[in-house]
Amino acid sequence: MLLTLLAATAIAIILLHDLFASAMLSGIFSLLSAALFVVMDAVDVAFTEAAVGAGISTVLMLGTLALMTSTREKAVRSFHPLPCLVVLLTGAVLVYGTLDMPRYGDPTAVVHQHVAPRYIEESYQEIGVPNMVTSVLASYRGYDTFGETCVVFTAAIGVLLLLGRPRNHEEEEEL
Amino acid sequence: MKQTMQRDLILRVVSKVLIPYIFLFALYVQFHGDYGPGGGFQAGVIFASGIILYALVFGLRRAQATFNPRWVEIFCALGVLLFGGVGIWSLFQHGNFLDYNVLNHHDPKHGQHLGILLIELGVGIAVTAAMVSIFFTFTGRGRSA
Amino acid sequence: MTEHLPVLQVILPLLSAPLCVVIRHRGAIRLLTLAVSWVSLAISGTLLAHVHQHGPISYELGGWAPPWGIEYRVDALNAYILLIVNMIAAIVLPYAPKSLAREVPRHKQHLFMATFMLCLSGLLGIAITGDIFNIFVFLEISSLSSYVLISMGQGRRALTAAYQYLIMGTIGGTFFLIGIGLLYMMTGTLNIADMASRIDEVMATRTVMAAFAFLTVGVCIKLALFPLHAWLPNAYTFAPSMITAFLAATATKVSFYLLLRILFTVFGLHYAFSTMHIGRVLLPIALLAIFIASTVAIYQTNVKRLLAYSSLAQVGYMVLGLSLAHVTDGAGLTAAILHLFNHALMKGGLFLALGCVFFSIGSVHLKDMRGIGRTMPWTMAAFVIGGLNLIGVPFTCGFISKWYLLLAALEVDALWLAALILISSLLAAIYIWKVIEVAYFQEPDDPTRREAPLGMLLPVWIMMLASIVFGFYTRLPLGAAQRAAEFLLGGPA
Amino acid sequence: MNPGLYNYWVVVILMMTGFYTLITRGNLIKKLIGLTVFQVSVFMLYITMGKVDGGTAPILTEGVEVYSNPLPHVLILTAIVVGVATLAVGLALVIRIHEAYGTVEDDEIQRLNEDTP
Repeated sequence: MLLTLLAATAIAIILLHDLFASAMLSGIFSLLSAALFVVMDAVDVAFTEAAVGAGISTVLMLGTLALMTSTREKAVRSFHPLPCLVVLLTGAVLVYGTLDMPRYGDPTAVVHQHVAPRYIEESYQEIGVPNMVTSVLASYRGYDTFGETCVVFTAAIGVLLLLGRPRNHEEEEEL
Repeated sequence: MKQTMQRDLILRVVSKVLIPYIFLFALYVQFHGDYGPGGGFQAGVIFASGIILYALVFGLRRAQATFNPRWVEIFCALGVLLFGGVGIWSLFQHGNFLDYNVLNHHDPKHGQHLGILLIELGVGIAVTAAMVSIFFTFTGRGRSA
Repeated sequence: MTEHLPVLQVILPLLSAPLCVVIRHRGAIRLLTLAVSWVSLAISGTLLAHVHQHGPISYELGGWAPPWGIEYRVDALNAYILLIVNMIAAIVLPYAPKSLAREVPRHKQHLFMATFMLCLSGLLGIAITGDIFNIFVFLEISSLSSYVLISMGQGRRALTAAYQYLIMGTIGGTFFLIGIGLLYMMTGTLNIADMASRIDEVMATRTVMAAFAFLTVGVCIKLALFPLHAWLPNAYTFAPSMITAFLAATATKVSFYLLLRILFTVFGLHYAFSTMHIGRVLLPIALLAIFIASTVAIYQTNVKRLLAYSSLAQVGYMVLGLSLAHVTDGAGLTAAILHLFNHALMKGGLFLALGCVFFSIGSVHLKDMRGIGRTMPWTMAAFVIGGLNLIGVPFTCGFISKWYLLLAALEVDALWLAALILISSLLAAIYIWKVIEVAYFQEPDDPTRREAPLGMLLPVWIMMLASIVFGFYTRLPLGAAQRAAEFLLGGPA
Repeated sequence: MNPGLYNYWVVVILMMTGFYTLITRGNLIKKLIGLTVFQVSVFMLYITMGKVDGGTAPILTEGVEVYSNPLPHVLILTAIVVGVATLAVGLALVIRIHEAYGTVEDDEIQRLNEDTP
């Protein structure tokens, strides 16, 4: 059911030419996928996706659209043979790849056997935090999280570099 | 759009009541991440959305008077430095980078708690500041252009 | 502290970025970044020496043993890559102040330097880590910062170039992420060494094949391998001079390293070359890249764009060496790895020289460069040396890598291939000659133009002299490249 | 046909709709929207593989024995952050492009670029 709604939203995004509507729909897409994440037990991810995808991303999109002179996409030739081929090929490779995948929810899949059991069984003794996602995020793979913080930092100073203006008096004094 | 929002009395009153609770909720998410879903990143986003709501309702100028962009920029850097600092600290405690066990010599678990608390705080500060800074820069562009 | 060198290698430049934002003072930032880059260079030198003497180093981040925690793993290959990246950064940074003063607004310079340091640490982080998801994180740090750095170039076309790179780069990154997901699904681990030992069991599955395809294509986008190269010429043409020099000398090198790592360490020589026939796929692509890019380069009037196309051709040479890995006993791979180092030197130096030209005459178009061989003798002399390197004239380091490539071609009795390599060098000679002809054999428009300042010339000449020195004393880079190739082919590190 | 793969196939279709929007559309903002859809669908691929039948969210609770795999969740938390960072930089670039060219349509920008070499 959720998946069908998601597919409908995604296709509506392709068909629409109004950018405001597309931006809102992409927010809805994020929100729906957050619901799907809850169904698949990923509560932390769902929380983040809802806050980021439906919240921050949408605010940024709308903020950008507010600065545009036109918020309608130009009607363009709808069929592009080469990109279509690329998309079909990529999709075909992916579907081909799924054929040998373990079944959805299979508890005997390799993913659940090798590294993950330690996080589930021993993280409480080793770290003392009931939320395993927090213990993996902050401790076992804390360095990834450090990298992630740096990515956010990069984006912040990148946006400042691109859009920031000199804050006149303060800057002039310094020079 | 912004002008009408700033004149709307109901919006202003409701936001005034709501914003402290958003901040409170952000703090809850920040420090409750050990037990339920949440953590520094989510808390940062929520805290930032409180500030963004303030800016939307009361205007960018007033928001920037309270949260000076220059300081927001510095806080973002400080958040990253706090995270990295925990790592450096564990180096000085003869552990590997980001090894929290060595932060408390009596009980490694306490060390883990302390380490996680500090780095989540670092993430929270950096993310709040980054999101607010990005929002300020985006909307500030519209003003002066 | 010595056992922590692997992590300090990345952490020092990474933490210097937020420090730049806090400090803001330009002079202090200059000192800080210079100091960090030199310390970083010293660290990578130590690491390489240590690896050659004692074998690979493993460092457990957070004190968690792999595969549960993230591991830094330094071996003969990535120690060599780290050294290249650090060396270029240490030479480019002294060049930065003068060049930036001309090309980037003053109030943005502290942010610019912070972004540069992030880009550097992102590249180092990709090279050093032994965890495949950690690669993705640092890949995104370096990509995101390079989009921003490129957009800071002159004129509005820098913006579209950066946007184009952002789209292509993110597609590459997302493909890489899909590939990681598929591999994780089949092996249950993210640690590269652990993955390599567990992948044999599931090697025959279609999921691993799909993962192979996604990882390879994702990296090839980053590498700008023909026909996925569209972002590169614009990005290099419109970026600020020092950024072009830095990225041209390091970013594609790190991507190439990533390709080697995935093909040889994760999947293994046998799977990549005998099952997936990657050699047979890459050989024609490499040749096409060399010939098409070199031919297009001949028709360029913007010298920066000309060199950008030449970079595409050089990527072709590296991939050519790689594609011969399974048939030659290390010669092809050695040539490719050696060329990483040599090309970093020559192309970095050439783009830096162009930065000097831009500093003095405000343009890098052929029509504006008439006669500058006389007004800017030092810059153009350096350019000529770089050009000779590109062509592969004897007694330059460019010759050494071409020579090994020829040896590899002859080893498999592919005379036609050797002939094609020689012919392609002639194409390089044509486009270099075009620049030399304009610079030396035409009358200067404005004879009063001055040479670039010493602070900019010195880094250029350091690179060019190094490229000649390593043309004679080949033992050092060649030895390291051979060790790395042996390591990839399964020998001792 | 293996019914356990149905979820993956829908995810692939979602990914490809995003990818299609990303590479065929000429509007720079629409491209970024497509990118978002593409990335979110990749996140779904990860979360799908982490699900265990009968499992619950990986937060230690009394009386619960089976948990879903927390590792994909952690990876995707990082990937979400990377995604929004890319989006922010992309949109900032779009704003600058709009200021410089007066349009965000790819073909018009190309035409303007050709006029001024």
